[in-house]
Amino acid sequence: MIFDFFTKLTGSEISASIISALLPLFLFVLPFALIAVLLERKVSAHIQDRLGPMRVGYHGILQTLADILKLIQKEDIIADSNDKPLFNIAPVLVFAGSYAVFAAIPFTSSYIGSNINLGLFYIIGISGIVVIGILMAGWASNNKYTLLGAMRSAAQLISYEIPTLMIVVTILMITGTLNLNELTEMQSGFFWNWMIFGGQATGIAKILLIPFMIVGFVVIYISTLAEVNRTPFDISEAESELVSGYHTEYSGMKFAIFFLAEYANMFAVSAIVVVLFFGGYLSPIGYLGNTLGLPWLIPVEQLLWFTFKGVAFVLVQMWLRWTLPRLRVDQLMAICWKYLIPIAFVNLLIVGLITLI
Amino acid sequence: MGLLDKQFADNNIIITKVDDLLNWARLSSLWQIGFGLACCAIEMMATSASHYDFDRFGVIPRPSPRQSDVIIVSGTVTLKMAIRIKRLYEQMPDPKYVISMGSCSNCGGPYWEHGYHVLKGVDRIIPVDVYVPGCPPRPEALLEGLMKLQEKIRHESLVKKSA
Amino acid sequence: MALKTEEMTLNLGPQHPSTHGVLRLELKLDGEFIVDVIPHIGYLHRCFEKHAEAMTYPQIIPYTDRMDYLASMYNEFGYVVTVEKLLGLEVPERVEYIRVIMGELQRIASHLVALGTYGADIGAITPFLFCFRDREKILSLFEMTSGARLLYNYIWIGGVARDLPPDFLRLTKEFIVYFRPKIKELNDLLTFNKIFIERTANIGILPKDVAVNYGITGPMLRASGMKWDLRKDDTYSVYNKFDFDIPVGEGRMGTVGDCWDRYFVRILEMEQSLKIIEQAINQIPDGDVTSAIPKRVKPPVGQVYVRVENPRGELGYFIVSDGTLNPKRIKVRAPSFVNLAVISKLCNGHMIADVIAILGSIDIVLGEVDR
Amino acid sequence: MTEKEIFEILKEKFCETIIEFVEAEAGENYIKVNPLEIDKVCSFLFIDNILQFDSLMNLSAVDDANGEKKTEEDGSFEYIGGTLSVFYHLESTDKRHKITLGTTVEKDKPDVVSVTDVWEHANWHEREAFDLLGINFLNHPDLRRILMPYDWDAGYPLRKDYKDPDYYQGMKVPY
Repeated sequence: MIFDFFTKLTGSEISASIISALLPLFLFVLPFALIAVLLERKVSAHIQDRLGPMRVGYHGILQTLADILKLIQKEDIIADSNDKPLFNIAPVLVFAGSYAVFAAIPFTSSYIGSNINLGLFYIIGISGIVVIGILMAGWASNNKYTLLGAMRSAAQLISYEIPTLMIVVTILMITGTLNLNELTEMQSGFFWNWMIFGGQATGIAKILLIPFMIVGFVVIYISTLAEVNRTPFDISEAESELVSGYHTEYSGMKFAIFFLAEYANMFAVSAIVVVLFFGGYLSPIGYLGNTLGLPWLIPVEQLLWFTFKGVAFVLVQMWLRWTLPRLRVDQLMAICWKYLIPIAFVNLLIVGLITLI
Repeated sequence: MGLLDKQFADNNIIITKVDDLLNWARLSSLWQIGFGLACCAIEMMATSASHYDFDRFGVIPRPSPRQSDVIIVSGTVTLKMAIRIKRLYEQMPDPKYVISMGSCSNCGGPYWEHGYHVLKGVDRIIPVDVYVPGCPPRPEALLEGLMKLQEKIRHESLVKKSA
Repeated sequence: MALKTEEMTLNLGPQHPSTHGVLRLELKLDGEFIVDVIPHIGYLHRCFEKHAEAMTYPQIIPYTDRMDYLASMYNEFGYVVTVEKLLGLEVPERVEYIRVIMGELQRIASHLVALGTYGADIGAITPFLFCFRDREKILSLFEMTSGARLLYNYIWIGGVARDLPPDFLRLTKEFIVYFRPKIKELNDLLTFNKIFIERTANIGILPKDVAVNYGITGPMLRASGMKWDLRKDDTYSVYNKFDFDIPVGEGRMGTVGDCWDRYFVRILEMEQSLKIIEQAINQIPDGDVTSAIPKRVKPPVGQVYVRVENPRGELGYFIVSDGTLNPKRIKVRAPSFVNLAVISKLCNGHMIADVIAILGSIDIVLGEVDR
Repeated sequence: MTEKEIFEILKEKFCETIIEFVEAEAGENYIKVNPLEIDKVCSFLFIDNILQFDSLMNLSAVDDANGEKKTEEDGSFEYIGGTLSVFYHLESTDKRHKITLGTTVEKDKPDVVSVTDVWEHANWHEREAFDLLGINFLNHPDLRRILMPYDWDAGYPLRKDYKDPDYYQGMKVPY
């Protein structure tokens, strides 16, 4: 698809891959992060009876730009006792991990970074790199707060992968594919064909599936919240306990990269939830392009729908963050191992039985 | 000093424009280190809170000194604390700014005469950019102090000053 | 076989987002678990007692403001009550009513900061800002009366600096009407939040006998189930003319004397304070508020210890007079100083996150701990 | 129970330790106790069924400023000799009575027995009294400076004849 298009355009596969690899970064992830940071500040401000950034541009729309420009100018402190190579690699790894996820996410029916058959599997696997990066950052900083933050973070990420995977397997049983593009296409039609409403199943099976799909959605949403370290699961950067967790020692641009990765991650996990349960890029009500007879409009609409759905979940993440207190580390683990995993297991079992009907 | 500060010998139109852009970025996003000392810290918190809202100016508190640009010394600096403040200041990356908030950190305030354990002015240990008088200063005064600091930053330059 | 582990020392503060100022806690950790907590204080030691020896009695009032800067009115209140007792001075009734109204408003303002920052410690930032928003309304009441937002120098020996402004009583009534629903809002947002309860219930339990032995007072003692409030038990000013309850911890969400109880007692106290203010506004007599202010404060030789119920507990002033214009010695029994001492006992066996929860529930003000 | 009654009970129990009942011109009276046996008096007050002084309200140390005043040429002065006092304000939360104990020690040998064993509350107050006035509490579990820096070596600031050092760790102390 997009890769073939660029190969034709530039005549070389290497430059085509580079372009198609960088495309989502510059077209989507960076602008998204810029907007999301501002959005977060604005959303939190309005939740808290404040206004948020107002002075930089109209209602502060240039605030994040100024922040980034400032962070570039800042001195890059590497303390003597830091482990230099690890300290430098860590932010890159964290960002790479969260960015690589975007490679397999279908933004529209005609754009997907890499249309691999193991898409879902790849996403789950590659996001594991983030853990390595965080552990590295925590260790290399040679600071007790960062170390504690990194340990907490690693334990948390690894634990919460299990319920996520359970739910993914539940979906797999129904769809039978790991390819995200196919997975999305299987939910086409109108919104009642979305996975959360039982997908393409019909009759009694569909009615039976709906409650379990909703349970599955709740479980996976909670675990993704935990995977991106958002409140109430932000114990790894718990401000009131660990200063700012694993990135306490980072200044300037390296800190900005962590920040960027965090927001990229927020969208990535929302996108996965959208693809699995909410029909990915599919429109719930049909396309304007079809009605007007303009086929090129359909991918644009799909991108808009996809962004809209993703951002909606990001907004819910923000809303939760500014409403809820934080859990303690053992309670966090208890939620995962005592509640989410058993629920996910039972859910898996029942959905399996239903699919047999 | 930032990466580029005072690296250029001569002044030309490009540098002036870049100056403006970089200074704009600096002054629009002054992250303060979330750190309070005494009474003034409460007024500083009130300034960050809903009624006055520091965030309007792009000022957000960062818990770690490594990620902050401005340290607001809000309250009485004691001898025991002075060593820590100096260390905090040293931990911040350049370019960094200091606002001395309240009479105590300006000059010792009401504790100037008999305060055997009070440092009479934080400028004895770290350089101060803006002094905000008051005991404690009202939030409006702190905002004014911040705007004075922004004005100061607006006139910074990448050009090395000739001696 | 138990694995051999190494103890880790973590230094919390003096610059840390949740030590409420410049407290330093040295935590001895076994993984995430606390083995020992050693508090180090004195980072805000501003030599109040030395200053007091060099000042005349009225000059000391502004310094008392700066001790517990979240409850300045009450610090002045306690100080002037002490000096008046030393002088044997009677003050007009209107003055007493004004002092009570100010004191109780201050108690609400102080508790709002305590509750808000406690929410922030647990991770919920929004309640903190809501609390500050409501506190701002009280501050504007203080401002129209005394001219200052935080440190007032309003309550003087024998009177108050100036009479209440004409609109004050009406605006205070309006504030009470405004504030009652806000307590409910705070309850909905934070108090009965499941996560908040999980974090605070059964954490840092302080039994009653330990509390008394450590000299704990105020909301902390009441949360441990002891009905002890100096406003009733050792009454001063005109508190005996009002009808109010003393809320105590009941262990509604866990055990009596846990962090949640300490938090909830403060919420209930705000309601009681509103009740007192309402009664005081309705009963306040007319009169001159400055008539009893002495021209020269020169108490006889002697010593006196008087205590009042500060928002944080028993605030006592011990004044030794040598018959001159300056006191010979003033020792302040600061409630936060005493309450903080119990922290190492409360924290043992808990986790790092609980230390923050416990510290927040003690509600210290470092200006008062270190003086 | 009034102070006088409590004094009578104590007088019976500890005839030598209790020195006198001091009646003040203004304010409060107190019972003067021998500094080296204050802990025994206190634990009796704590344990006794009739008295039940379960709470120490306050513990304060005072420089009596009663030595021989020696003034230097530059206006600074020093007390030669003189005494320091410690006051204990006790209360029974159950019986609702209060009492004040006082004890006086020579400045040259300011030894007072700690009452931390009786009331944990006394721990920090005694450390503070040690820190600011230099009263040496015997049997105290952890007698360190508390408010001043641990390495402060310029004396005890709340003594009347305390003089500021010029520098502390390179920082100028006087204005």
